[in-house]
Amino acid sequence: MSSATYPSVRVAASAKVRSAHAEASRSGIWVGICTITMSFMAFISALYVRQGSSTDWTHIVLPRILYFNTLALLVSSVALELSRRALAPVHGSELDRGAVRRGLGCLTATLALGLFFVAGQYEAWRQLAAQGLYLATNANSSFYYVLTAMHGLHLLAGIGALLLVISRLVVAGNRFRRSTFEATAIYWHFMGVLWLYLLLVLRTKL
Amino acid sequence: MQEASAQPAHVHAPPEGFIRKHVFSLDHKVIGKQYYALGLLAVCMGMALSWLMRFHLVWPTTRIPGLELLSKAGAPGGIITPEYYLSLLTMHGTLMVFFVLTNAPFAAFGNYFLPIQIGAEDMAFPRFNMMSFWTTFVAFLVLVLAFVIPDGPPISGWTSYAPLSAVGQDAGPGMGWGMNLWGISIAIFCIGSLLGALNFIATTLDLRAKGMTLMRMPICTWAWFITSCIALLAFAVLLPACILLILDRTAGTSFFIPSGLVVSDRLQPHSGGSPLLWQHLFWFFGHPEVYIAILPSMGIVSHILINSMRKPLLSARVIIYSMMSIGFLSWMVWGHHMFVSGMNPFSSLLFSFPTLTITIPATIMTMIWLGSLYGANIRITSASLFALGFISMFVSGGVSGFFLAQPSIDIVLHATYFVVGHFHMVMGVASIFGVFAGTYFWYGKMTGRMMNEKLGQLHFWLTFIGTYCIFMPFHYLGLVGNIRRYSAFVNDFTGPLMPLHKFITIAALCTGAAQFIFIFNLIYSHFKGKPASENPWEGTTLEWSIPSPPPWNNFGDKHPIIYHDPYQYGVKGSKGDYIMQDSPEPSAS
Amino acid sequence: MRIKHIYLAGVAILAAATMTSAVPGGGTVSGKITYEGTPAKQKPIDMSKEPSCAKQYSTPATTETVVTGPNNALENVVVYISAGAPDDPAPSQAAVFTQKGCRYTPHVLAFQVNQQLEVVNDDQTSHNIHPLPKVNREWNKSQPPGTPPIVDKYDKPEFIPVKCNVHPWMHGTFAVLKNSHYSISAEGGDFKLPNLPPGKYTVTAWHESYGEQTQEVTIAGSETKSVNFVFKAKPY
Amino acid sequence: MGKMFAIVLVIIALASAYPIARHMYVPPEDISTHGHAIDDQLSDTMAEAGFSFLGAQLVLAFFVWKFSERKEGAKLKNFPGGAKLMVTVAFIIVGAEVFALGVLGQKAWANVYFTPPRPDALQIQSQAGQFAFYFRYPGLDGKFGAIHPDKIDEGNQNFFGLDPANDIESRDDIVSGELAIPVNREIHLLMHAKDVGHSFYVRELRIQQDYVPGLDLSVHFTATKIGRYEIVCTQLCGLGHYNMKAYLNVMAQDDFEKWLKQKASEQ
Repeated sequence: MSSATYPSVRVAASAKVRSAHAEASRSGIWVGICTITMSFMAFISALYVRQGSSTDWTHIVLPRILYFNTLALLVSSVALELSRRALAPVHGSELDRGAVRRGLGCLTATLALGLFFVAGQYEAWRQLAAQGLYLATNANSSFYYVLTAMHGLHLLAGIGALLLVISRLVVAGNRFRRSTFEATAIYWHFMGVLWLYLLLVLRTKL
Repeated sequence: MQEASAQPAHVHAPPEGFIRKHVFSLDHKVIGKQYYALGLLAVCMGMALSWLMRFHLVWPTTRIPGLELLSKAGAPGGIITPEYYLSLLTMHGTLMVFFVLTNAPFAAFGNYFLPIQIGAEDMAFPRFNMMSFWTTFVAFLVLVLAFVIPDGPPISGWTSYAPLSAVGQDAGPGMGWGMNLWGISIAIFCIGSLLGALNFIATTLDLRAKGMTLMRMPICTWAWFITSCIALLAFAVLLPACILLILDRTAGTSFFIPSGLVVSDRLQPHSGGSPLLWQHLFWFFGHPEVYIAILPSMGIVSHILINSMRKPLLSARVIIYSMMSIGFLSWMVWGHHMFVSGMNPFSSLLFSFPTLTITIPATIMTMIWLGSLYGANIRITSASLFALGFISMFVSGGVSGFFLAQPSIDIVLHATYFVVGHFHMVMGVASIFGVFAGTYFWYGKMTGRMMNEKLGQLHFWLTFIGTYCIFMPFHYLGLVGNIRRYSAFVNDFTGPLMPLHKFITIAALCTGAAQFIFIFNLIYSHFKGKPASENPWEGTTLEWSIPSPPPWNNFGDKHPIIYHDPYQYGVKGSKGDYIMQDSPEPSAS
Repeated sequence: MRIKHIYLAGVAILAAATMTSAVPGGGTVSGKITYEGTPAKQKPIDMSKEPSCAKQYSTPATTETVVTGPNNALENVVVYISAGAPDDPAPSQAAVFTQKGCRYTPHVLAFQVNQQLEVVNDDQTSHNIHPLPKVNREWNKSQPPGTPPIVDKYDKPEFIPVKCNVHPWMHGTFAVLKNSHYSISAEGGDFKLPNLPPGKYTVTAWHESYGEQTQEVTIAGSETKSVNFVFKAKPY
Repeated sequence: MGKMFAIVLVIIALASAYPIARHMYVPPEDISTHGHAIDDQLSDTMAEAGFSFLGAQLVLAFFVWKFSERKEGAKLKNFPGGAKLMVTVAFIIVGAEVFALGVLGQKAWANVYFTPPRPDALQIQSQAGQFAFYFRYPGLDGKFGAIHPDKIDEGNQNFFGLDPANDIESRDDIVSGELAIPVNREIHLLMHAKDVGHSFYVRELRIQQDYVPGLDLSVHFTATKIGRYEIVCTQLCGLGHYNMKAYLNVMAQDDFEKWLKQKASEQ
């Protein structure tokens, strides 16, 4: 990023270098995914142990809106793939306006759907609260709120990353970093997969 | 694993201005030093706390002047109350395990030397790197904040077993806000460590210099790499545990608190929680944490031993594989902390076997170290002395693990001073010895001035003898059945043990005092030490191929190319009995 | 200084028993507290975990939740004017609560809002004092032997159960009252509220196990009205 | 300096081993029927650990003595056999050791945990709370009254939260602050935690078991020697942890019955 400010860097910043950094950010994101998976594993095994060891395990009906949210999230992933295709030829230096426009369109769609998902999750909380199911009402509701909240937080991070990528395309196209975009895409898809898994757990366990 | 072909770009500009240079620096070397400083601060606090505890144990009614100022309720008239003793104990454990044993050998030296040793210019994600330090720092502040709030620090030990830690202030002084701060601090610490570990892994995988294959990485780089893999998963488990604990305390949930508890005459409004759940989550993190503390020191010590033996280890690979298998096994043994905790007795056996199995790689490493000493020409320096001391400590602490790994013996020794002696030696002192060795070895590289050898060796003798005087007797006390975490020994049978306790306390005070020699040496050498050459120890790895201290971008504009395995000692080289990793001259082998 | 504390304690108890307000030669309310039925049996306390305390008793000390005297007298009952009397400023001397032989003396300590409270440890072992108020501020402190007394005050009237976290059998009560017209029924269950200015009063008697009872009484001049309370005792 | 290291290390190693070799610090005499297995296990492990401890330390000292600060350019040798030898030896010796200990340990452990209590074992309920143990005997009807946490009233010695007013079974329950048991009779101790985690540890009995709130655990043991032994809490349970103890009073059968009568009269 500092390449603009520091001349001697351009020398070193060859294509090879960019590839090294692409690799770094790719493995970075995969490592990140490992640790996130691990912590959700911890939450879920806590859920299983808690259920196994307790007599107060009840059943809660998931708000129907969850399924719309799920749909939105899946579609957002598709949109993201499309924009990835569109932006494939785009590199930091030379920008193909049309490609960028197409890519931006899909990206914005992804962003919008992501925001819809978050709003929908919030709505689901409100519906549960309306049924009198709060965080501390019983173990099931506790786990519901905790798991959805954790996933929501991680998704917000993804939205942040999307905003970054978009702003770089819009504001200063030449600062667009393919590696950042790739990483964001991987992360976003992972969020979708993670949510599907969570939904399965919530549905079967709660 | 493809061979990383490229040099990293200058991922950040040369820092300008004090703030960028020394405070919010992106430079892994500055961040490494910051971690080191934080560790040093924490270890001083932790040591002071242990002094207070040891003093109180043997002279319970003697006033400690000035202590009343620290906490009026905790030490009325300068006499430590039972709950304040437990507060000190909790803070000692937390500071030492998290902010010293995790920070110093891993985050501090790792940050400074991992990129250099693989020929990279900085970490893969310098901003993450900076964030990870400052998050850790915030965690530290939050923790020590517990000392100044009226409620005082928590009293449930560094393991914070629920429900004691979960029911809130009814559980006793310090269990209100003090405990909340503990939980928050550890949660933040987890985030910091995760960022750090992620950075280490990505850096090692992708930013290696040309020719730096994985097997050509120095042993300590390997140790840091393996450690970060463990940390990445361990802290990812502790974080959820802390979140659930905080929710139980503040939001009224019941993850860890069962129904029908009456604490301080008050029926607790919870139901159905499982106290064992906390223990499982905590120790699933907690045991790997032990190896997060010790593995980096193993790496550092091997690195230094090889250099001072002037010949390679019998097999570096075996050491690396042993470290890997220890790291792997560390995930299957957490239950050995819970033999008597009401877990299914069959699972106790399941946990006992892998625990005993860990002795095998550990023994292999020890034998490799010992065997390599044979026929060497060991240069005795403060660094190598501490490295040798590490081996001795590791053995002494290791054999006592033999007892505790067996459920049947654990029935007798669990929660006694035997356990305290065991983990202090193997995880505490041993890994601190690694840190000392690393400091004496690398100080010249890090600051441009060598540490004073005479002071260093004096420091070694006092510390080496002192720590044995402190921690060996712990085992004896444990065998008699002296229980740990007691603020006073009121049991009938502890009377005759008091002389031994007095001996330990005096030893602890002296050994602690001896550490001021080290701190003085740190400060003195920084200004008055003799200037360090580029390669004072005639080392072969990349950190010795660049000036001391290294420039902000480590290698300037030259990009090292690696021709050799890391440890070409005892060969005919152009400079002497060694060949640098990046020198094109042919190696003997 | 330990002697001094015991002395102080004595004074305080005495003072509490015959506390006089600003109106000398007023009327007096006096009477006797009794119970009917069979009170719960007071059980011996096993102090074996605290030898330094256990050795102070030839026969094991018993619980004090219901202390009775001859012909059904009921002790440790706090009798006070709950309505009709103005709030009094707190007296200057401290109310002293002593831990001796792993018991609280007095078992029930009555004192006024904002009056200084001193908790003293006369034992050779660490005690922990944990009053469990509902409206006042809660604290929970330990007191190793030889440490200065814990000093505190309460700003709202309340009956506060007090426990020692180290010795589960140690329980007592702080009776924080808003005026100086109170008395704790002594041996024989007698109590006396002297120096009441003429007026209409509500007299309340409070017992830790049997709850409270109230009676209306009107004082004209310097007469002595007799008011008696009878509590229902249950075996369990 | 290298020689000095060797000397210091030898002294430390021998000094550390001395108190063990002289049995200066040992667990108290075992009074249980299962304890001897644990003690044997302990001494076997001690022998093996002691051997490896001394072995490693002395070898370290010897090598440092012999191979440190030799003259410049002294001939460097490698250990005959090299890494392979090390690894195989470590695998064989330690592996065998580990296996042996594992199996033996299993036996000793099984004695305690895998054998159910005899049906005629004397049932006693123990409750751990901050910071004292209390023990309950079922009384004449042989039944324990139900526990109602909301009824707990320590000031009135109702530590278990019994409800004698409505629950007949609880009226004859005998609650005591000491654990009195008849000698040579198996005891089945039911463990109940009132507030937080605690632990039941009697050194002489070779029994240590945590109390886990919300989990009904139990241990069973037979004491073989009359006497008074300390029960201590080994699970950090709060500020009074250090002072949480009670006494195990092992009596002859008839003394025990006398004691029981005496206690019953006090309830």
